[in-house]
Amino acid sequence: MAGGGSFDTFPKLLLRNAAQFGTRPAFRHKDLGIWQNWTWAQVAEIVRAYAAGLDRLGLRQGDTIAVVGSNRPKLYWTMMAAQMLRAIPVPVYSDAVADELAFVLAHAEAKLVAAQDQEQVDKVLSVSDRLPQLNKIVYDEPRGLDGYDRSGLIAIGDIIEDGRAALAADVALGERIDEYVRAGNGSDIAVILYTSGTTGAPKGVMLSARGCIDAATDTTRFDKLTDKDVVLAYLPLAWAGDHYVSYVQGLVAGFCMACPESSDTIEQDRHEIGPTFYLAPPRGFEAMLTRLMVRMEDAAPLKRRLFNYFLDVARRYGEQVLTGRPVPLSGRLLYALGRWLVYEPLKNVLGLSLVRVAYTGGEAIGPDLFALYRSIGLNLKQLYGQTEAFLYVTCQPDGEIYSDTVGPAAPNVDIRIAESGEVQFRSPGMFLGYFKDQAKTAEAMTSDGYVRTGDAGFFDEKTGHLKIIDRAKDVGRLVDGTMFAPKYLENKLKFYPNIKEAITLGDSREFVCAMLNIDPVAVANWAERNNVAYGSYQELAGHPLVYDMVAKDVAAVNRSLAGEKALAGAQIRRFLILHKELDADDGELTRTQKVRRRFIAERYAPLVTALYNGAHDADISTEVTFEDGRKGTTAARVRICDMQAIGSGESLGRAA
Amino acid sequence: MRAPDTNDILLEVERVVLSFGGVKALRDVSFNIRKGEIRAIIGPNGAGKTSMLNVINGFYRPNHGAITFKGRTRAKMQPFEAARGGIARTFQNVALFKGMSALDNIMAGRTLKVRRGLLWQVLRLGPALAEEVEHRRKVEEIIDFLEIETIRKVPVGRLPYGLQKRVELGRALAMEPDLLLLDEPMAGMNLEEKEDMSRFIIDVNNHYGTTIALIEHDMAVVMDLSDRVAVLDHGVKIADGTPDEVKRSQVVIDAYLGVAH
Amino acid sequence: MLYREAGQFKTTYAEDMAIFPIRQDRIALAILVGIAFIGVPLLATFHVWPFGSDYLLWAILLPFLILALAAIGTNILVGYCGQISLGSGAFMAIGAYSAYKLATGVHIPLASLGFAIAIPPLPVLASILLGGLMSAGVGILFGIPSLRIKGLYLAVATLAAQFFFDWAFLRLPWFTNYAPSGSVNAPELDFFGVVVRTPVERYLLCLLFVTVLAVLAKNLVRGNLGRQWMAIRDMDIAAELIGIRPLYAKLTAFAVSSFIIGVAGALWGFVYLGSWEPLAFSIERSLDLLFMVIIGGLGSIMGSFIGAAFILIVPILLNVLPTELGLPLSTQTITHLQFIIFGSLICYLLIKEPHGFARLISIGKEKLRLWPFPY
Amino acid sequence: MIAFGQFLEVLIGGLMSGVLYSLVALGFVLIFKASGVFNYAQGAMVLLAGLALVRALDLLVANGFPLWVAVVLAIGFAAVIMAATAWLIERFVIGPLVNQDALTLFMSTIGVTFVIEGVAEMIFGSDVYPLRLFPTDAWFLFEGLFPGGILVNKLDVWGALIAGILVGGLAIFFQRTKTGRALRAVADDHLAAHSVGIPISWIWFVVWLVAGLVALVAATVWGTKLGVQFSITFLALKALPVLIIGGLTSIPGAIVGGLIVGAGEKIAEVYLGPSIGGGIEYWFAYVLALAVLLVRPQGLFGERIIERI
Repeated sequence: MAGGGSFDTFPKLLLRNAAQFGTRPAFRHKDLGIWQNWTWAQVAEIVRAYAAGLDRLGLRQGDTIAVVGSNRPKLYWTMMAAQMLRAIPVPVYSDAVADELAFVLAHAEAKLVAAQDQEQVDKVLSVSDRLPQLNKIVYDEPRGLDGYDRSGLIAIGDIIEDGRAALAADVALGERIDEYVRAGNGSDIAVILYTSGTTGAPKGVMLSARGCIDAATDTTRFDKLTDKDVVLAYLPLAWAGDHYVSYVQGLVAGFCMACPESSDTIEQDRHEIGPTFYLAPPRGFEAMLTRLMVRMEDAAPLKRRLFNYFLDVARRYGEQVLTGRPVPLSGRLLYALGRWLVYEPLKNVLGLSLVRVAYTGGEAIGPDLFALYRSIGLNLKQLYGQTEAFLYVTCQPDGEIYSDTVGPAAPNVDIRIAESGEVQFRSPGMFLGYFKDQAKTAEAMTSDGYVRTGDAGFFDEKTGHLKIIDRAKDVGRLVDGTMFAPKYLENKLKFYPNIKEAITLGDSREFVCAMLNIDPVAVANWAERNNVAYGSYQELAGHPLVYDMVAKDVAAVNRSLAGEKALAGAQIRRFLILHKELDADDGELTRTQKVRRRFIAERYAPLVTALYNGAHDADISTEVTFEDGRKGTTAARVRICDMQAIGSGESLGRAA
Repeated sequence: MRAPDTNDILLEVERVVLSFGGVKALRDVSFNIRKGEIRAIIGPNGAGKTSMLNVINGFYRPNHGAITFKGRTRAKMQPFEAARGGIARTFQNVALFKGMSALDNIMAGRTLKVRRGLLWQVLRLGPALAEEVEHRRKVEEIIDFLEIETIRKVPVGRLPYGLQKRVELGRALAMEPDLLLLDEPMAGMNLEEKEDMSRFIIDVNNHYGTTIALIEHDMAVVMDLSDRVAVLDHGVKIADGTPDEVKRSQVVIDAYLGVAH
Repeated sequence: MLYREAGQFKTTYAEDMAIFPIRQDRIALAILVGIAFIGVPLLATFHVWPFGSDYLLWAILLPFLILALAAIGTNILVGYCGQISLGSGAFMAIGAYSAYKLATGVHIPLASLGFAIAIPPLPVLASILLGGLMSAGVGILFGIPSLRIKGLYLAVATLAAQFFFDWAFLRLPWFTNYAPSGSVNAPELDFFGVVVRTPVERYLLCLLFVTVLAVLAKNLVRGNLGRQWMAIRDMDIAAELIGIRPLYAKLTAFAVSSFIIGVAGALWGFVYLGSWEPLAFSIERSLDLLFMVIIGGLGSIMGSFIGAAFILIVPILLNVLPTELGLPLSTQTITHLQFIIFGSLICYLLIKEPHGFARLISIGKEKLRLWPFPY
Repeated sequence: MIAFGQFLEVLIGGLMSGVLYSLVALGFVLIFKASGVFNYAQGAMVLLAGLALVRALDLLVANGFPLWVAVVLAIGFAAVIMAATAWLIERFVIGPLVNQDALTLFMSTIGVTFVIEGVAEMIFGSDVYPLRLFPTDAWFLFEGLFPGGILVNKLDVWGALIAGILVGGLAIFFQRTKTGRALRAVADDHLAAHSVGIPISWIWFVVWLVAGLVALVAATVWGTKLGVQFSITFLALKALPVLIIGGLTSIPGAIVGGLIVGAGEKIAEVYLGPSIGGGIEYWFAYVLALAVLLVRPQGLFGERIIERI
């Protein structure tokens, strides 16, 4: 198994791999119907020629070259070639609109842009007047570019050819390039990753070669990644996730990065290539599962019943069987059968059969979803990371998997929880600062050199794992000083299928209350099964049985909270079910379907007051916008339900 | 690049007359096609457009008149000879090989380029396999060019009409023709498909430098596509020139008003 | 379900165009071949069940192999090139008799010219292959009409071949070396000193022929020539316009098809029957072969095997099953039942699944690959 | 003179047996004209009709029915059988295969052939059943002209007569009756027929029925000549070359083709046969057809086939 070792820059690693794994595949790309291959030796040669070519285009040490497009070997090579010249690659999100692109290119002072295809080239050209320092665009796919003015455009292929020729022609050039490589050292800025700033303009996170390599060395050891592994490089180039998993780990471990044919063939390509290491955000796994279920809907009834039956078996015994905990023989047999009939075929269709390690992270993942994937034998784990840390802050080791934690500190990462409850860390991969932005950098760092994550969290005693509960700025306190993390509670609530949306209140109040939206689909099904009659959403939402059912969910949430010392005090004491669905048209949700907590608090002020003045119901009339845009008002009497707080001891009692 | 060379005639049609029994399909039609241009032959339904194509690629033998292709004049010519000469075509109502996959259909288009004979193919070793692979590579480029990767191995019978037309175009391109005849390439397509097809036609002309002759009854489609347009009506050429000239020509307008559209 | 293909990807076109691109299939095939070449002979030599007697070899496996080969030949013409043929039997006969003549020495007295062409007896292998070539030659001859006439008309042309050669081998004593009974005896099967006698040896011999020819045939049909044939079959006009010469495409199809059928015929006579009469290759044989390809699957090499197996097994089942059930049927009834079953099956398949059992199998396979999903 | 007399005798004999071919060929033509189906099963239908007829007849006679009653009933029975067959074929084979290419249809009729033969022999038995509907003794004509005169088989004359009547009947059927005209419409263009509002399935049933009845007629003559037996199907197969020669779509073609084949093979047999081992009849018709195909693919009376794209 390879590691970073004494190699402190990527060009050096590349040469190392060329020497060590010369004939092993470095890149694959589904193109022209088959998986085109490049061995490490070939890549090293190509990249050297490419570097020579770029050098002749005037790319110098310290210059920046933007890389915009989807995952293509030539674009990864662009980064390698740039790094070989001690220049700095700046990957950019390929779906960025022209303005964002313009901002990043300008801010990064990109001298060259490597664009994947006509679409990206057009985008760059459309803003080129705002980019005085830009001197050339290099592109991968020539399709459709025949008609373009050639002066500012060069095909990457041509550059490589030109470089090759030049290297052949003059030895000095070759020596100069090798000299660059030799001279390069770990403190060089390896890459600048622009974080798609949710707040304000994107910030360019500068990462040092040494940092990247050390971080990756640790994690490849942690997950025992070797040159035999394969990843599907399908995540956005500009995202730390892809840059880390595919590019950096690839170079460090010397494994193969496989690039899909196109964004809409990923499923097929994943199935063909069969990656052994896989990273996807929760919604990725969610989407995968939904598509499966949809397909399964059309299956023959018998098959469908079989499928669901064995998924239940998996839910019941899977985790235990796989972690070798005691399971009744019948369970084992059923699971074995299920593995043959359903689980393995399922993984096969998903192309996850060969996955040894899969990670998810970035946001909280639904426990059911998480459990399901694990129960069919996928080694899915959670990590908590940040671009500033160059990804890993914490990650779950094999055998210590919990759906609600993100695991202990990653190797050589040092984490602390500030007074404010904010998670702060120091890590090998941690960034050097934001490009051309001292102020922001200062904000992001503590005086003693820790990075502020901006997330609130705590270490769970039982597991010793970190739990991220919310953005630090959203975390409030009850009057008694207990920490109150709305998002955390709301997520816990929303993981129950009956609850679609939840708004929790509690900051500087005596106790926590919740306003809930039932999930019309799920609850309607339930109503049908238990023949509960109802006329309207409002009626359904107000139905006593629905209240009872939801109350059970809330109680469950409280119970889980009781287990967590830090939050035991922040259990939900009262809740109500809103008489109408929260709706973007009424400004209650953002267009991206996020609840706008403050707005709602004002809009439903009467309910809020009722929640806290102990009333058992409250009248509310709100203006609503109908499908056709007409406005009207709905009036309703909303019932409020009281909950029992659960003491931690008792909770354990019940949990057992 | 699209640069029709005015004095470089690829195909010359001279005073062609074609009749089935009593019916005159073409009456004394003459026109030419220049290297590298996109040439449109338009006209109302039943104007004799398809007959014209059939004459050009030797499926029908004209009763009078001559066809001069690449400087060689031929009165009679077998269809496969036309193909050999470098004339490819697509059909108004797709004429694909229903029992074969999209890939095989396009591979079949390579027939003329196949060098190794039966005995080599039987063994499918060394040179034969190498050649087969080489053809496959060329075909894959076309597949990539026409953006039909995902349906590569689907039997064409199962494909929607629009895609079938694309596969058929691919099959024609696989012949690496000098002259590509398109028989109503946009017939029965929705607007989006039409736009795609136009894009492909222009790309083919740009990228491969193929000379293209296409026939359409829908004027609008061809106008922004073609360099020159000839108009047929009831087997007679009633106009010939740049799209604008043709658009303005009164005869043409009448001819089109004459038929319901 | 059985197909776990994740991680099987193609890095070269050669791999992608392989006959069995899926690993699981290759394994299955390897096992099958293993059984056929090693398992069966072993069992047979030691008379282990079900090879206690030679019945299985003689009555089933041997004819199966040879007819499968003939079916492949028929399929190339009918299934791949779309040229209907009712004369396959005749081409088997041509193969058989030519091989016989060559193996026993040819003597053509040309009295008028005052001398005679005489070819000394040739070795068996040469005779069989040349028999195939002879049949190919005649195939081309009778294929020529196919350039002017389409499907149905061609059927009659092939019928002409069938009846003409039935007659010729029956009435022209030269072919039977003037044997009074009109039946002929195959020469000793001597392959370069190796003499094939026992059922097992005969079985292996045929297996070898079938395997080799099947592979070669597969190569053809998945190569350019095969595509030309299918193009002619699916839409001959379009085929011509992409530069396919009907003459070449059709005649090659006739030649290749007749060659394979001819070799099959020679094997049928030499290896299976040993001694035979023209009736062995009558029109029923032709129809049988046609049925094999329709039932097995038009345009599928594998289908040819399935079809042959089916056509052979049904009568046997009709024999065995009722007897087992204690109500034996008269031989006539069996033939009639057989007729009805085949006939109705043909109609059913032509209506429901024109590509025969082969297609049904491949559909089933797709289901397994996607299991548990419908698509 | 003797030679000529003999020739004449051979010729007439040939023409007469040619009539028999024509009888079967007519069935083919009818079906092909109307549904474009090349009906391999025609021979089998003759066999079926014959078996039904002869078996019913024997049964009735055995049960003491007067001969003429028995004959009428038996023919009626056979006709019913043919009607049923026609319906079954249309319903279960040709109907579902509508708009399939000619080859598929052809192969399906081969399937039908097997089913019919199987069923027919299963029900009615598979021996040779002599049928006596027509006199089989011979006339000797022109005894004045030729020594010994010219032998003419009465049955053949009957056959010729019946064939004549049949053709006449068909002609009327096609010209006069509504269904007949409909059939012609269908033959020309299926869609057209649709638009005239005639249910295709009905048309086709009628076609197959008529073909079946023609087969029945053929069976009466053939059965009398050879006895009803399986080999009839092979003789019936000769109708194929007859068609090719006459032209697939032409009723007169079928007749003339039949005569040519009949006369041709007899003459060939008598004059060439001995020199090359005899039995030429077996293939003569087919080879002749092949020759015609090469020279004139559409046959003597067939319409020219023009391809359009």
